[in-house]
Amino acid sequence: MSDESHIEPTTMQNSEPQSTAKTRLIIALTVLGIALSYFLFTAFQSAQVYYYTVGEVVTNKPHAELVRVNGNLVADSFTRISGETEARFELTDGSTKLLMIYDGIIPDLFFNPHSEIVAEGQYYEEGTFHVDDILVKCPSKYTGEVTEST
Amino acid sequence: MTNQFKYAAIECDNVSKHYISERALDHLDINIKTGERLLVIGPNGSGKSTLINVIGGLIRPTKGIIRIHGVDIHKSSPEHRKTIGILTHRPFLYEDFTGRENLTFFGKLFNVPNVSYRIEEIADLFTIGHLLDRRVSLLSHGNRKRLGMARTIIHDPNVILLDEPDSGLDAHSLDELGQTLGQTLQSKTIVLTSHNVDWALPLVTDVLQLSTRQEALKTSIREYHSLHELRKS
Amino acid sequence: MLLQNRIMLGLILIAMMSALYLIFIMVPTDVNLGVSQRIFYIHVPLAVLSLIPPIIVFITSTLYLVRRSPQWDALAHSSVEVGLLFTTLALVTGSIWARPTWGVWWTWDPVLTTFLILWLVYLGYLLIRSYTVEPDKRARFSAIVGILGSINALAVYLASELWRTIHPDKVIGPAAEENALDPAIQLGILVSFIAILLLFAYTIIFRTRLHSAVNQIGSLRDQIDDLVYRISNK
Amino acid sequence: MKTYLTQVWDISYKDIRLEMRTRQMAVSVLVIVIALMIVTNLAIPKSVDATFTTTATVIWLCILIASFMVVMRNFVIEYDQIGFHGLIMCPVPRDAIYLGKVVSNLIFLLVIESILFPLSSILFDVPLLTPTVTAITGMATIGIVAAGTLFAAISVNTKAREIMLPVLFFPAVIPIVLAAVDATQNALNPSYGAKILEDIGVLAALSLAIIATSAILFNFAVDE
Repeated sequence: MSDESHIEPTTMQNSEPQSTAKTRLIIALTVLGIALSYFLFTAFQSAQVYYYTVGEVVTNKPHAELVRVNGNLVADSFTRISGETEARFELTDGSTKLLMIYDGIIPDLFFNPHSEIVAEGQYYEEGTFHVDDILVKCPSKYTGEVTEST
Repeated sequence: MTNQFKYAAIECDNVSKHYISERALDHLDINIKTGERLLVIGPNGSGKSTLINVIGGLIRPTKGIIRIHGVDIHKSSPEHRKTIGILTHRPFLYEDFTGRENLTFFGKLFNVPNVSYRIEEIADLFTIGHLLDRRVSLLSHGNRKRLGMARTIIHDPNVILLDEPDSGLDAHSLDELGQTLGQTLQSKTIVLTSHNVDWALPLVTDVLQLSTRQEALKTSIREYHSLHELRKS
Repeated sequence: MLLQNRIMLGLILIAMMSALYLIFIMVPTDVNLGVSQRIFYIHVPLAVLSLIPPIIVFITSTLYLVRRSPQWDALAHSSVEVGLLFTTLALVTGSIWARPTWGVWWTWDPVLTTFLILWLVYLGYLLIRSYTVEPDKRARFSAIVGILGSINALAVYLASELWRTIHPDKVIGPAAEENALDPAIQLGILVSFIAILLLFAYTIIFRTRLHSAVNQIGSLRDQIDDLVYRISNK
Repeated sequence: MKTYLTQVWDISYKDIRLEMRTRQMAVSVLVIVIALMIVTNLAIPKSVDATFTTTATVIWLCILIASFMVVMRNFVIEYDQIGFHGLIMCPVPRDAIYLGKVVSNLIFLLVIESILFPLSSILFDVPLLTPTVTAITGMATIGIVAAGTLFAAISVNTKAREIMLPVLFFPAVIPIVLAAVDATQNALNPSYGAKILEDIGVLAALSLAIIATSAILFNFAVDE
């Protein structure tokens, strides 16, 4: 039978257990702090690379993966055989050049000397880059056009 | 002395609970002393179940404070819940577990020493020993209720809150439950709701009458009887 | 209050008009990007201001969970609504601008991706509000969603600051090169930023007042109920 | 501290026992995941170049769907049988309830993954059972489950639980799933080398951050 005469003393003033709840909160916040700072630390160090430079692609030769490469168009390197859609051009990061092969629509700003071009595609062993998509990075200097300015 | 005797067992301080379209409790002030057994009666919608849930700390009141042994139930540590046993409309049992598994689980969470012995003891009390190894989903409503009662007092709480423990029980089990409540749990503080006033009245020391307008009247059992006779005559 | 509203609206109108004048008439066409660059005056303020609601939501949601006072919930709610509006507009104007400049409508650049995630989080926040009935529960749940969502917004900031992206280097702010902007362009962006900032502040204040008013109506109705109750009980 | 951990384990152990009793979740998740594998395998064109990417993407898509089902199921059982109040009445801190649920969800997912990975190794013909891939999977799964458990606790208590959970859960785990896909792909690529440890570190940091934040917020999610 249940021991009905036994009454546990109820000394449940919240001082002691409340402090363990506080301890757990502090532990959780500490873990959060450490995790976030580690995350920030690595983010500063490397983190995700949205695109490579031309030099990086040529030296690393990323095989069998879709990469983005960033560079400027080499002046007068753009060629397209008339009647065909396939275009060839070169991108440069200032020192290295890379031959790109692309079959598709060229955006308006592609030939602007200030534009940086981002090409998405695959690098092939023989030193060419087969482009699937072209993005033009907008210039970071905004200046008025002399001829049209009022 | 411990808090238990220094403070009222249960203290509702200006407690209101409003749902969106209705108000279940309104400015309720009650004090329940240790060892008092209170029957809460009233028509449907007078807030009986809400009162049980609010005192048990399962529902936060819209306004007011509930103290159990002097400690605000919503600011106390989880440990404080060991003093409370609550049975609501739902028995709080896992359907795919057997009775024994359910009791073992809750016994462990309530940190009951020697759980398996305690289960046998409590199964005797409610004569559910033969049901312990059946899945809850296969039990009848009345047997679930008995198992729920066993779960409610497995940790030997000092404050026991029962929402219609008698619903769905046959005459025999009613008798048994009455005996358990009246004798075994004599020294406990009990709040109990019931539609079956004739069954419940002999078990309690006080009566709280709630109306659909959320008026509350707390009387001792003797006062209740004299009021009742007055109304009859 | 009405007068304040009118003054505020008048100011916004003046700022908007001058911004439009500057954008379409005063400011020179950009030498590289052409006419399409003019959307920059709208896009950049919108995108920059989209980053403010997460900060407000984080602070107010935390305050709500600690204090449980409905004003914080109202402020968090309106920040999310305005945030959703601004993020949507930033994404749309950005997409319109991206087509002529980058050559695509959309690219999976970290900034764009995280803005899109932020947009989804805002929608989730508003959905959980509409699917939770009890006011107290609704406020708690949305505060939780708001706090986690604004941590996501931190990722937006990290992405644009730390990861290499297709977005241009900053042209205004501490990291800007000197003389990166033509003076007329500078004036254009400044006025347009002020106009959109005023609009931003106004909408947040307006929505917060509205939500608080709804809360007040609720508690007034409660009090009336109380009175009716007492009278009918007598 | 010891009691706290015991309480956490008691709750997880109960979930595991319940699942072993019915095996409803295991069966339904496996059926869906295998169907997903078949569809993706047949639908995505076989190309030697992109095998690693495809495999990593498909695997994490499966894990994401599986974790969604697991966290939802685990809370729906709790809610329908015991009610939202059932565990609140016990003398257990709320974050112990949260961690208990996280542990049981994690164990369910690890079991599912231990079937999924050998299976995909065969179907995709990619060696997936390496220590690095295992570490990546473990780390990312913790974060996904931690976020899912919190959101499931919220969604289950709203009017439209089955649409609320995906709306909250999927956007919240996009960063960690993306990081996991990336890391898995890198781990499969032999030329990537020791840099993979950094990827695992980032995943671990993300998961820890999610679990710590969610444990704090869960106290408010069930505060009735």
